[in-house]
Amino acid sequence: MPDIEYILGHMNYWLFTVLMMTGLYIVVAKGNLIKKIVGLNLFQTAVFMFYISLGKVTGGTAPIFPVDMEIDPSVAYSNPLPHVLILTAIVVGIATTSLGLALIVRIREEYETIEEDEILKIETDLVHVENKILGEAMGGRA
Amino acid sequence: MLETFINLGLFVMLVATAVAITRMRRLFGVTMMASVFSLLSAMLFVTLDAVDVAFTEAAVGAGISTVLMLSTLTLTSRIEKPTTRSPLVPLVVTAITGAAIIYGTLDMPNFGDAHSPAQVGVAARYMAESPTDIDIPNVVTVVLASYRGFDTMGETAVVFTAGAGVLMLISGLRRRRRKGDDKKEETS
Amino acid sequence: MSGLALITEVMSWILIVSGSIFVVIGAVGTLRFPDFWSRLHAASITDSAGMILLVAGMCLQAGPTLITVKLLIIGIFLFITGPTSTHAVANAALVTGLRPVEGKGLVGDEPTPLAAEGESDA
Amino acid sequence: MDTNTAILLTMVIPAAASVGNLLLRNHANLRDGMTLGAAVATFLTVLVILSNVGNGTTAPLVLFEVFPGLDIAFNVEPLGLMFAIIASGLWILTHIYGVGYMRGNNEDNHTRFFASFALAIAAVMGLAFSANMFTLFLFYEMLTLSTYPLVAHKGTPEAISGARTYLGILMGTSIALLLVAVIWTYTIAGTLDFTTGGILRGHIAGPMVALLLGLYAFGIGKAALMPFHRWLPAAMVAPTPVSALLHAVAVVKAGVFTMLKVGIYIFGIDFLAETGASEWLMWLAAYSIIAASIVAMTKDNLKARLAYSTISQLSYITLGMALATSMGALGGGLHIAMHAMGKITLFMCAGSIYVATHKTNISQMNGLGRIMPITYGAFLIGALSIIGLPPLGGSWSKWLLMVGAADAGQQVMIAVLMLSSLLNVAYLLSIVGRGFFWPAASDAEPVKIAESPVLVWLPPALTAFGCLVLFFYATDIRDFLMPIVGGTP
Amino acid sequence: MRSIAIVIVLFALWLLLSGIYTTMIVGLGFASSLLVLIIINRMDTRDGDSVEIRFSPFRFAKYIVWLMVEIARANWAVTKTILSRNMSIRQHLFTVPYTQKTDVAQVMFANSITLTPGTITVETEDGQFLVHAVSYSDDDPAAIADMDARITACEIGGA
Amino acid sequence: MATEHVHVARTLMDHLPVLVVLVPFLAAPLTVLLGSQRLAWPIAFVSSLVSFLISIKLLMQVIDGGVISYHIGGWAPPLGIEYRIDAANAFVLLLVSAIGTIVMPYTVQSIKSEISERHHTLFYTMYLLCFTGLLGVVATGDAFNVFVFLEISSLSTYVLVAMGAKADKRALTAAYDYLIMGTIGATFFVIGIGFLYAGTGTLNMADIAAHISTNGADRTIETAFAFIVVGMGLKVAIYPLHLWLPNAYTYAPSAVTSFLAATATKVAIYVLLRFMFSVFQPDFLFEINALRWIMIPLALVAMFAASLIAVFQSDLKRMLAYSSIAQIGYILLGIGLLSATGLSGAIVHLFNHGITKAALFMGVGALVLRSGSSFYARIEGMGKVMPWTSFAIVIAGLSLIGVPGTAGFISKWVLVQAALEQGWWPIALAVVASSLLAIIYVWRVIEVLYMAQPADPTRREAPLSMLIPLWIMALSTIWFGLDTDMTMSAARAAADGLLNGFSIGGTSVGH
Amino acid sequence: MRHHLILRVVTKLLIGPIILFALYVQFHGDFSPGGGFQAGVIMAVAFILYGIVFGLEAVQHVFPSWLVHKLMALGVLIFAGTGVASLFLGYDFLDYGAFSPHHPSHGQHWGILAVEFGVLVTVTGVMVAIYYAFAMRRPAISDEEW
Amino acid sequence: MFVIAIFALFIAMILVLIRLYAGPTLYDRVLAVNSFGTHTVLFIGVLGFLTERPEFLDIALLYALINFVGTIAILKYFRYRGIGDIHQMPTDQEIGE
Ligand code: NA
Ligand code: NA
Repeated sequence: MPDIEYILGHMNYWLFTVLMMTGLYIVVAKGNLIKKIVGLNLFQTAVFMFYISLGKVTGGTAPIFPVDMEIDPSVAYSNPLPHVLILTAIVVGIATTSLGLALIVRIREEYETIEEDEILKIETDLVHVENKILGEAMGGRA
Repeated sequence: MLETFINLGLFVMLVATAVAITRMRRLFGVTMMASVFSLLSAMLFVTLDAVDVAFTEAAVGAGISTVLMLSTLTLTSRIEKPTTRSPLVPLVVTAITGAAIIYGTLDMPNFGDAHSPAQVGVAARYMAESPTDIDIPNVVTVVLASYRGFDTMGETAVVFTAGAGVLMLISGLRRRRRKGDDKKEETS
Repeated sequence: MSGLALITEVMSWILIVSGSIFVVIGAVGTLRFPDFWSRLHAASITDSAGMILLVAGMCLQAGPTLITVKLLIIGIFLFITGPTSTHAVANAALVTGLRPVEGKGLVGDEPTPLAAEGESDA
Repeated sequence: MDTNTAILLTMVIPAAASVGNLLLRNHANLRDGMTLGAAVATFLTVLVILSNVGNGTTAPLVLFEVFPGLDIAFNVEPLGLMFAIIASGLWILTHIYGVGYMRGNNEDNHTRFFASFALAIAAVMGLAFSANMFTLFLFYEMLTLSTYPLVAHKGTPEAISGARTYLGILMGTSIALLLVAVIWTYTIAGTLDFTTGGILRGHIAGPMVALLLGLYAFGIGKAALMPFHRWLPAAMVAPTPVSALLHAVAVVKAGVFTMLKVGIYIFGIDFLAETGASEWLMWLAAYSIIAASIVAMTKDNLKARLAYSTISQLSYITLGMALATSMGALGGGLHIAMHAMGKITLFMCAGSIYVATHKTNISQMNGLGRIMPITYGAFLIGALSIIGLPPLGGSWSKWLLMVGAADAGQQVMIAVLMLSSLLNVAYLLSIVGRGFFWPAASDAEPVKIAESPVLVWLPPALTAFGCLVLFFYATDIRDFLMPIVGGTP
Repeated sequence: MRSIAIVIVLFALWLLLSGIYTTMIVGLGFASSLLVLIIINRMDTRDGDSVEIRFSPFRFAKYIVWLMVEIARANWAVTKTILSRNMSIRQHLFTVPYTQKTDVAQVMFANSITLTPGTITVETEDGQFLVHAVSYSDDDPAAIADMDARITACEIGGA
Repeated sequence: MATEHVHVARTLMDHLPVLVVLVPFLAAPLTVLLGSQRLAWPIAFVSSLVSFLISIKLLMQVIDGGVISYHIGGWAPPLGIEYRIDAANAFVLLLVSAIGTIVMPYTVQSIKSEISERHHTLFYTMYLLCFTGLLGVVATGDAFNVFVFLEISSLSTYVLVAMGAKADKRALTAAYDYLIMGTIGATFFVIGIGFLYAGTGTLNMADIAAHISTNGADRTIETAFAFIVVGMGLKVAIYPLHLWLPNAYTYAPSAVTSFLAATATKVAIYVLLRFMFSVFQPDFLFEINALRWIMIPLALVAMFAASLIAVFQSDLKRMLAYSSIAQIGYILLGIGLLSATGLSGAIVHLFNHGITKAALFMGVGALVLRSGSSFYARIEGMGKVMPWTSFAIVIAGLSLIGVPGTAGFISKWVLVQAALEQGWWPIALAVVASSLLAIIYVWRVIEVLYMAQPADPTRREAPLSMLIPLWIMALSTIWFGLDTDMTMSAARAAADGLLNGFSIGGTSVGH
Repeated sequence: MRHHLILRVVTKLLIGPIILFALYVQFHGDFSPGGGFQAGVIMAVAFILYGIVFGLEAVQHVFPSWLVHKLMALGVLIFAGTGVASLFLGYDFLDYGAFSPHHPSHGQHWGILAVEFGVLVTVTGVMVAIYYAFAMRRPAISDEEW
Repeated sequence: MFVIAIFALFIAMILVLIRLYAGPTLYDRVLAVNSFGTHTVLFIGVLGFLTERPEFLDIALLYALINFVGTIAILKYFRYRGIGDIHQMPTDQEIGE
């Protein structure tokens, strides 16, 4: 029977896991291309939270010293490293998002839909057409 | 205690938002919800002392992302069509992944522990050495721009990649107009 | 605690608590009011009274420091952009054809539909 | 010329000829003349090597070290030298014959044909002089690949399908079985150098020896051991010079050559005898000998019959190795030469008949002997050599094999060899008999000599003569081969 | 003149925000102010709507105080509506003429209307605003006209 | 530390580890800044060539087991980001930079027909970014820095793949799928790094490794392992995480596919190796089990399933894509054998398959240039009209099968040997058996090229700018099948280095 | 044309302070949250706001596409160039100590200032470029769907 | 006192969130998000005081700014169905697709 302190001390991580999985679920389960990107963002943001919570020190404060650099040794500071990593990750995330959205725009222009199911159907039809034309051209040897 | 309460409150709203996003089919609503999600996560970052992250999340998640999403909506579609696929596989995938993460947290020190490996590792050295090495108050800036400046250079390249990529996908590189042909923009 | 400090403390208490109350009321209104147009007005309560009172309360807490200046800058910024945003939303709604129901007709007739997503967008 | 240079030249000259064919593709006479020159040069180079033998051993020629202790390396040893002499010598004849055949039959893609042909010879040369199993494997595969375009030459659906079978079995067995065997050997023995007495002693024992031998025996698909013999008849779709190359000069000989090399230099005859690991192979070879002969009798298509005959004859050589006696191994080695000469004669004759009459089935060939006496005469001599009758070369190798069987105490094998000879008589001499004694299909035309072009009939005549000559030189060859089993010449 | 004023305002804003007064940061602040000025000027030459602020500071301050009181009163009114069991809503769209000369003053009027809960400027047209009221009473136009007059009074050279 | 900064001036040679990445890194924005289509190619080519030369030099420096540690920003690890070059990554650097450089001349003509002209400048920008990203991932000794550079290469890859849309709109959905899968993979990787950080408090790989070997692995570390493997597995296209690959390779422009197929998945495999063997160490039971009972079966499935699918394709490019999945199976198999021989087999196959696939996809690109499609039906009889291209494809195809004398043979040899060393007979047989499938799918191509009449006999051979790179690649598959001195010794050194973790060669050659 | 009077005036009023705020964030990254990236985003947001209210043509006149595209690249080069400079001064790549050998922490200050500026330039350029790219495309939603 | 403010803001946020989810019109959602943004600004301001690090007001200011621009962008989205300017949009041919 794990003690209550342990549970409380780990609750954060578990809650973030729930959030992550909600995002991941959207990515995997939804067929709308935009929504997948949103899901990806949720997933990543939850991961960011998880990271940031790794750096939190109880009773600590943001890792910014006083401007005059008179550092009070009794003040606890939270860990700056996860913040740095996540700043980078956020930037990577928005970069990915913008590319993904640009791709979606082009997909919509070419396919006239942004639903995965419909795209799949269009592509399957395309393959059938290809096979028909090229199969005949190969004269049965294809 | 208050912190726990705030975290929990924010978390409840985060989950509610996430679930709403899952269920909503109006993509505009999804965009709005995503924006709120970002606001909430930024608040959480502030409570977790990650002010720089909160700052960035605000600018990116609520700002740029929303503008981009709206732009995309105008160029694509506004409504998600209902899907016929079974949610079983995604559920299994997420359940396994989630279980794996939770498994991984079991041996982790309690949240906020000042003596966890993450706090006593290299981060402690940043806090101790940066005042003499670099002498800048914001340790996040110090680590970002100097100790791990190379990461940030890579990050800049990622941004550049995204910019050039978007240009390549839906626009094009533009050259300075020459005198005289004001009307027609030359593309390269 | 000096008299002035006490007055400041009490004043900021009053301001912040009342600001908090207005924030909640604005939100309640946003939820309770029957249609978009009326909700707009409810939301302005947060933008105006809630914001002003809270910022003022924090200013008193901060005293004559740069923090107060920054709070005031935020306050002024919100003071300008708040109504502008509200106007923008209202204008968009009007232009795209969401007309308010004139007169008293709405009162109590229709409970706010907290119905499922996607019923009556636009 | 020093031996190592010569070894290199035996590979470089045909390879260069192959490239030269491509470059001279628009000048047919120049191209064919150049190739002939290359064939002669190759042959002479091999003779140089032969003349160098006994001048003291030279260090092997190492081109690359591929893995530690594993080089692409070449050296001279009797079996390989003999194989090189046969192959390069017969290349000259096959080339002359090929030029005549291709022109006489108006085949397409001469350049590709001769280029591949030359490349195949280069591969055979490399194979013959390989100093280790690794190098041999390399050239073994190169031979498969370079002969594939020859088999598929006609480009008809049957040709493509036949070529698929050819490639599928040869490459499939070599990669799936032979490669595993080779790597296994390397893993346990740490070397793949061909060493008199073998390299496996002390590294492997018990049933695993038989298993390894099995991987080799079936992996060497070119030896056409049943049940991996299907490629040979399938490859009959190729033009006849190709069949001559495949069945007499290059491919099948490469197979049995490899088989002998493995038996002699990897396992070692004595090691095989001690462990008895090759006994099952002996029985399988015996089965192959008989079964293939019986199948041959049922074939009406001349080339198919010859193909099954080849399968049968190849198993003689495998049998020689599997007997695990010195005499058996020598007999096997000798049979490479004897069968090469005999079978190439038969194939070239078959091609000659085809060029002259466009007939492929034996049942259509009644009375042709009277029209094409030289061709049929050569065929008769070749057939007799295959059967093993004196005074033809084939008799010696059969004799040695029987001695080997006796040494091994396998009397049954003697019986098998004799039975096989009887079957040979049945399916080979019947062709000659039809040619000379049966009435022609249409008696309307008067009988007059109508031989194929001289370039087509001359080579088989020469090889038939060769069969005769070999009878008198067989002992020399045997002595020459003696070192492979540790004896002195 | 205008440019100098803009730089001064911006630089002042910088100093207020900054809190760090080293030579470098202040210098960067000044440089930043100049850069912003350049950008603003580029924008002005492009769109031609440069913002002119012409208020009498004293009257403006007086107006702001008045506005605060109005906001408080209006908030109270809407609050009562929200909290009442039976929300007394009487929505109405009506036009309000404005009398200010400068754009800024007009916007100040429009935003003042919006800031006071209960009324929102929905659309700006030539000479008049379209205003939405949630609990419309017949006194509203008059109250708004009063506001209009007060703002116009703030304008230098106004009525 | 601190104020008394003892400084020894560095020479240019000391900076090679960072310059190998930095040169193309600078070149990418330069192409955009200059905005000149005429200058883009020369800049790209020269910078990748410089990178290539540097990586040769680096490999020579480290091949004896020496390790170069370069402290970016002057901060000693774990404080700063370290570039750490040993035999393993010097070898991969060489592969990536070589392919990147050789494909470069090829792109000129290839993209003319496949990418609209207004994107040509940006194409080189993206190509350079992808190149830089891959090199950066390989060179770094910092776990999080891997992620950053991985994303540079991934993002540029998505765009490059999408550029195939001019020919076939499916390039767009292929790129999108790749983006989604790739981002999930990267995020998993980040989660893994997070767990590692939570468990060890550092991001420097050597430091993490030291921490793990001192303190052992708890559940946090195990989970980190799982997420890093799965995350990288997505990028590697480990079966069944390969779903993005076939379409991406098929619909991307040929030059892009040539480059990516030879480098991108290989780099991901390198990262996988680096984490499995250097950061985590395989003496941990969980890792052994994961390798033995998960990775080997998956590798076997990939080898057979993907090969079988490849057999039934009717589009050359797609066939090669499936073959890549199968070949990745070989590499994983080598890794899963957990021996020096197996690992060196995996590493050498990583290289050999890289050059082989580069040659094949370049050949396909040349065919597409002239026939407009890589469908078998469209390239029938091309052996007659494009003999040089076709023959190069044949040579590389033989290497794909693993015919002796080609590079592919060498790697299969080592893999089989590794399996036999451990007495794992079925695995040895599986390797050769799946080669048989390779014979089938390669031979179909050869038949298509040679055994039919060309649809249009007036077609010309591909331009020299494509043929020369193609033949360099094709001949190198033969060269590295005969002279294995460089590849095998590097692979062995790399394998030894990986297996010994960061413990050996701690002395730095650089400074 | 009184449409958007409020937006135009408010935007005009705020755009200067917003850009100034961006620069403030940029140059106070050492002391408070934010830095080059955040400043770049805010800067871009200012131009996006201007573009939304005054139109794409107006904003592209103020901040032309070609310049935006060059800035994207320039920022990366500034960042990497800072490292190259330290490299040529005989220090490790990105070792800012090179810029003030006798007082490394001063060198650090200069180096950080320089690289953050590079980030600002790139981020501003990229964000604006992305906005332009999206805004210039023709909407695809049909009236029925709207 | 700040605790009260935090509580109040939380309650308000939840209420607004419900409105955001419920809609029913798009404009209700915009309104809700805008309102939520204001709450966020105030929340961060208050939190700064609560944790005695009020210099983080910069974040609040940024939020206010982003919230404003976001709302304007939405307006543009509704009015013109595009973030750019529809009258000046080049045709696809001009872009050169
Ligand atoms: Na109002
Ligand atoms: Na900062």
